Amino acid sequence: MLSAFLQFLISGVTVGAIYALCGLGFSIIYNASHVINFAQGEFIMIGAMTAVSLVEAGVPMPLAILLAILVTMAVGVLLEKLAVEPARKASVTTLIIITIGASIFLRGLAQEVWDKNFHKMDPFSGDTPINLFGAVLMPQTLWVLGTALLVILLLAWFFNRTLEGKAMLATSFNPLAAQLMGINTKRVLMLSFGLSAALGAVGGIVITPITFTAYDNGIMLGLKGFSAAVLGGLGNGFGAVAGGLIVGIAEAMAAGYLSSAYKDAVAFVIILLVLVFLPNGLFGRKGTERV
Amino acid sequence: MSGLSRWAGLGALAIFLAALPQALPNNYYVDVAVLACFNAIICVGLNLLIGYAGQISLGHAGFFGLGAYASAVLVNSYGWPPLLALLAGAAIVGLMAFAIARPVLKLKGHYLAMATLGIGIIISIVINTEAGITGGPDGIAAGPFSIGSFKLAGERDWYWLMAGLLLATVWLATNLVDSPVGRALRALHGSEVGAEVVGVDTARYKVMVFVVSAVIASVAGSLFAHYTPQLTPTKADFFKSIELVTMVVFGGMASTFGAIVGAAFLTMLPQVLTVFEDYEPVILGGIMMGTMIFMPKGLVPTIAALFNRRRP
Amino acid sequence: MSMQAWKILASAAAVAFTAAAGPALAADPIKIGSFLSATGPASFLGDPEKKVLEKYVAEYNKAGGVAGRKIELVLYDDAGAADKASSFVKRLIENDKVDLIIGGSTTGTTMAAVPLVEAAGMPFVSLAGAVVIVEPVKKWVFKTPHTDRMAAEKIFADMKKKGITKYAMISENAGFGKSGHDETLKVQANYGMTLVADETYAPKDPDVTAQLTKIKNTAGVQAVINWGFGQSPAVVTKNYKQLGVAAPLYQSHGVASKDYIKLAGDASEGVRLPAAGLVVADQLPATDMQKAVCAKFQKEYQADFKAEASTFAGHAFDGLQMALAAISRAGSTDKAKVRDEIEKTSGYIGTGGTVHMSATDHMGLNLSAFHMVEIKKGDFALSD
Amino acid sequence: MTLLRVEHLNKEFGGVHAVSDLAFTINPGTIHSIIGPNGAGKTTLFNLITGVYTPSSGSILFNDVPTAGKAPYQLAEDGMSRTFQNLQIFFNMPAIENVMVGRHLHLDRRFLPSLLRLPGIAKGDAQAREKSTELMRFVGLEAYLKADADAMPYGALKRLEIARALAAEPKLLLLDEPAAGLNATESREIDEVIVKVAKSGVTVVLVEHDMKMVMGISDHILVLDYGKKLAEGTPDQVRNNPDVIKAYLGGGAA
Repeated sequence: MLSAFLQFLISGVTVGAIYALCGLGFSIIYNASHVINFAQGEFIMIGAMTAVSLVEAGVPMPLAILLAILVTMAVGVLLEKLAVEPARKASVTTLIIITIGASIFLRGLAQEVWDKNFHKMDPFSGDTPINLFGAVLMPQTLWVLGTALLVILLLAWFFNRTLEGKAMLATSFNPLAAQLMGINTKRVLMLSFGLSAALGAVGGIVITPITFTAYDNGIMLGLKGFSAAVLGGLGNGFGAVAGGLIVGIAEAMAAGYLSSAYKDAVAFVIILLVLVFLPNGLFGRKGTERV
Repeated sequence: MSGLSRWAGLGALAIFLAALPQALPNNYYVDVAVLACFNAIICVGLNLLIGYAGQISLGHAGFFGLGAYASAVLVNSYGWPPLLALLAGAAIVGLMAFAIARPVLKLKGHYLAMATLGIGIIISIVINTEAGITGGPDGIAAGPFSIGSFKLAGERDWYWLMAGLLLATVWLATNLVDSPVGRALRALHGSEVGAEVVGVDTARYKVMVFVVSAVIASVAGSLFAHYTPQLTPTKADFFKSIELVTMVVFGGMASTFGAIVGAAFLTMLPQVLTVFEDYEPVILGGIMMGTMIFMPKGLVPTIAALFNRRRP
Repeated sequence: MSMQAWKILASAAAVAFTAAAGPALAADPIKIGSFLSATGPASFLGDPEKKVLEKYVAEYNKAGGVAGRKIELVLYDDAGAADKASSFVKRLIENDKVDLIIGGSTTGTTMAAVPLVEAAGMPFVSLAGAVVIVEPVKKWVFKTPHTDRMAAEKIFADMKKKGITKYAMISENAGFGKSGHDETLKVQANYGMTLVADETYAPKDPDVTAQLTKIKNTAGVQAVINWGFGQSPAVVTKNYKQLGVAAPLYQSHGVASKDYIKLAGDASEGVRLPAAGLVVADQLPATDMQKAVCAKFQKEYQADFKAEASTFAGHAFDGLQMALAAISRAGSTDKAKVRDEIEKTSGYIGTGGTVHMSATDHMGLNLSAFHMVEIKKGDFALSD
Repeated sequence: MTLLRVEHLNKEFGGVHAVSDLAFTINPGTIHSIIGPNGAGKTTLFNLITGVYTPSSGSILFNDVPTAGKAPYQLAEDGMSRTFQNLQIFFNMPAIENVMVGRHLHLDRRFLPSLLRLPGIAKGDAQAREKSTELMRFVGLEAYLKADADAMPYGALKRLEIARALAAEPKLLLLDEPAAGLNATESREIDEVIVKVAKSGVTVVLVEHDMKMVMGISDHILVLDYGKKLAEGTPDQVRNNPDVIKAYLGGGAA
């Protein structure tokens, strides 16, 4: 049953690539601020819903995508300015509640701006399946994978080669020292929200031809994205992608060989086991406590 | 909190709880008050873990759900007396929490959040899937709560039971917080290594508080199973967990009375917000964000600080 | 801090409770209470139901109300949560003092209401599907939609005609899917059917090819049934087409709306499903009494909401019509009388079929209420 | 008889030898100082002794019992207590309760009696509060008896840690830079506190940069450089050791 195995794998990679893209957004904000933004899923939804509604209104796809990314970025920056920035000194738990509040708010807003229906988007390059040794692969999966790959490369370049990126990393390690070095940490934080919102939007748009979209689609994607980012190790883009793929493949294999009802549970058991042995995720920085 | 002010707080709470039913025009209001008591009891327990010991749990609804389903299943399908089922549920949840606590509570911050979230989700998947036992997504009815021939019926009966239990839980929780055990919990929140070097076995205390808060949630769950006409898996899911944490943070972490206020406020809020119909989520989210931005320490500590400042 | 805590608690409670109490209302109008899953995972059901109730109550009032009395609708959104539903039902009964309740988009929320309405003696028309709502018969509880068991029977009857005996099932791991799955198993023996593969998926799963691959690789699968609603049946349908599974795909009445065809696109060609007359109203023979009712409802709905009415919208319409007719016949809002009149509903022609209720049947629909439809060229085509 | 014996102690962090092949002993009832330039491994050594870090190799014996495998709280039970260079204050608690946590090992800390607040618990707490008040006065914090820890200045917090460590009634007290960030007057006050503590029979190990303090109160001094022992002896022996002079004044001055 090689072809079945291959099909499970492809299914897992498809789903995993979706989770990976969602997880990357968490990583960026974490890198800049050590904040986990539970409204990240809503960025994904807003990007997708904006793009879909623009396309439905007759805007050409590339322009619709660009506009959707810009709209989502604006939402991200606004969220940072109005909700996160004023509460920078609050505890981690308080910030979690603020971003959860933001996610409820944005979802409620989306339900009013748009509607409660599901929406679709056409695949970027047709929907003729590609046959691989008896298993089929949809072209859109390649788009998702390619986007994830491109995003990692861009992020690696951004964080290692550009001043902005290095400033972001520095801010995450030690905000005070970064500020003393002349880094505008407020700007860095804003940039990180804008960037991860943009990334969420890109992810949301690329996956919509596979998943459809609706005002409440961000919940599940945000949850799985968070799982992917934590499994891979927070703040590590490569880790988020690896984490996403592992979760996706674990789910597909569990559905294929164990029980489809328990596939999500299997994924979470794997995450738990990994965390028990690697408390900072697969590729997370091991923080030595200085005492 | 000194001994005197603790008794004053308990007394005030007791008077409030005793007087409240007079102000409630009909059983619907009593129902909301009962639900607030349920949430308050869980939150007082959860606050020991999150507020005092500084360990987040995004999976506590799982323990609430386990307790609830243990009762519903044992009473409904196996004919156990409700009280025995409640104790069995608490024992099962306590053992389970004990077994997972040590490895899980080694994790910190967002990793701990992820792990507890995962545990909660796994529990809710099991409840949802094992329909033969749990009734699946459509739920199960546990029937009324009875001890011997005494049957608890009607919202007002339930109110007195839950108000009494809330008072007892608050008494126990404040006792614990204001003891060497409670100081150890607060200390490990402040600095784990700082607590260790003066002899606090931080791992043991983390396990202990985790089990205590899980058992409180389980007992509340067991009773809830009898109170609700139909117990469904949504009571054990991720959203319920988030709601519980929100109540704790909203009311004020490391404040037992804050947990009660948070639970009461957020239980009532959706009932009030129904007038906004479809705009309810926007307003609920807005209130959550606004409160946490302007009162990052939560309602009760912030307002208490305000009062203290005004006092000469 | 204790005194402060006490003050805060007291004032918060006072504010919230006065706000919740709202202004006192005159008892003059007929008060219809409703709790629907207008948001949340079942908003697919509750949202159109809410629109329909609000629209038609307004229209009745424009036309002077029922029996000379205006109708007041008190509607709450339970977001699909059973405990919220039970709170709202208590609120409707105890606080709003409604005369009758229409609502309960899902089986879970309906079942949370059942003990409460039974205890209070409140006529209740449910809009949810499962058989347990009316079997065994509960004195005060009625329902308008067809049951999932009927849908399963309709599918099996169709399969039998085609000579199919072995089938596979893929169902959503949530209320509707689970209940449909279980009812299917209960009636399969009556039609001589054997289940050979049984898979599930979680709501909002982006891809189900793993489960479908397993079904595809199971020997002897002659047809596949999918139980679910919302976006997931569209995902199933797309993946089904991608994998090139040869066996025919049956969907449930849960997807009987144009949205499904729009989402699944070409992949939905050839999918068969049981559906109420509403979705194929224009294709019904002129002799079918349902034709005119459905066409009118469809037209009015589309005029207001710029979208095609789903069968769920129709359930709410039917529930409201039957309830108001019963009140009108009873000549009052006396709960016992209204209940008796609802039970006497006979020959009501609604979007879901012709209803004949009785003391032993609180739904009053039979299999003839369902039509087998096939999706052809992006539209539902009658295929009985 | 020795209270603490360190033998062939090594600690590596990813290839960096923070402590290498270190051996020394500490006798009871003395003030023992550990000095050395920044990065010499002093704090790492403290963390190894108190069980916060696990040695890469070598052994530490406390009261002639190996400490290997013991967690910090177990070593605290055995009679060790310490302060930190990077403050480990419980900022979420009042100052007095910080010190009361130090009494942890001397109080009834069983779960059920605490939950029910049996009379014994209340009595123990009252005594702990009294004792902690006394200790805060002893280290010069009488002004902060009612303060919250997060409202106290740095110098006061350093003393608060000392009071907390003393509350545990240790046999061995390890103080990591107790005078850092203090002005001259405050330093002298800390001096006196340390001497008083030592006189009461507690063995004190001190990491400190304030040479005036170190030379003034130490019975014995250990000099570390790059994780290795550079010299050891009485203040006079160390002061005149050519290696020490070279390390402290730089090669050119020799």
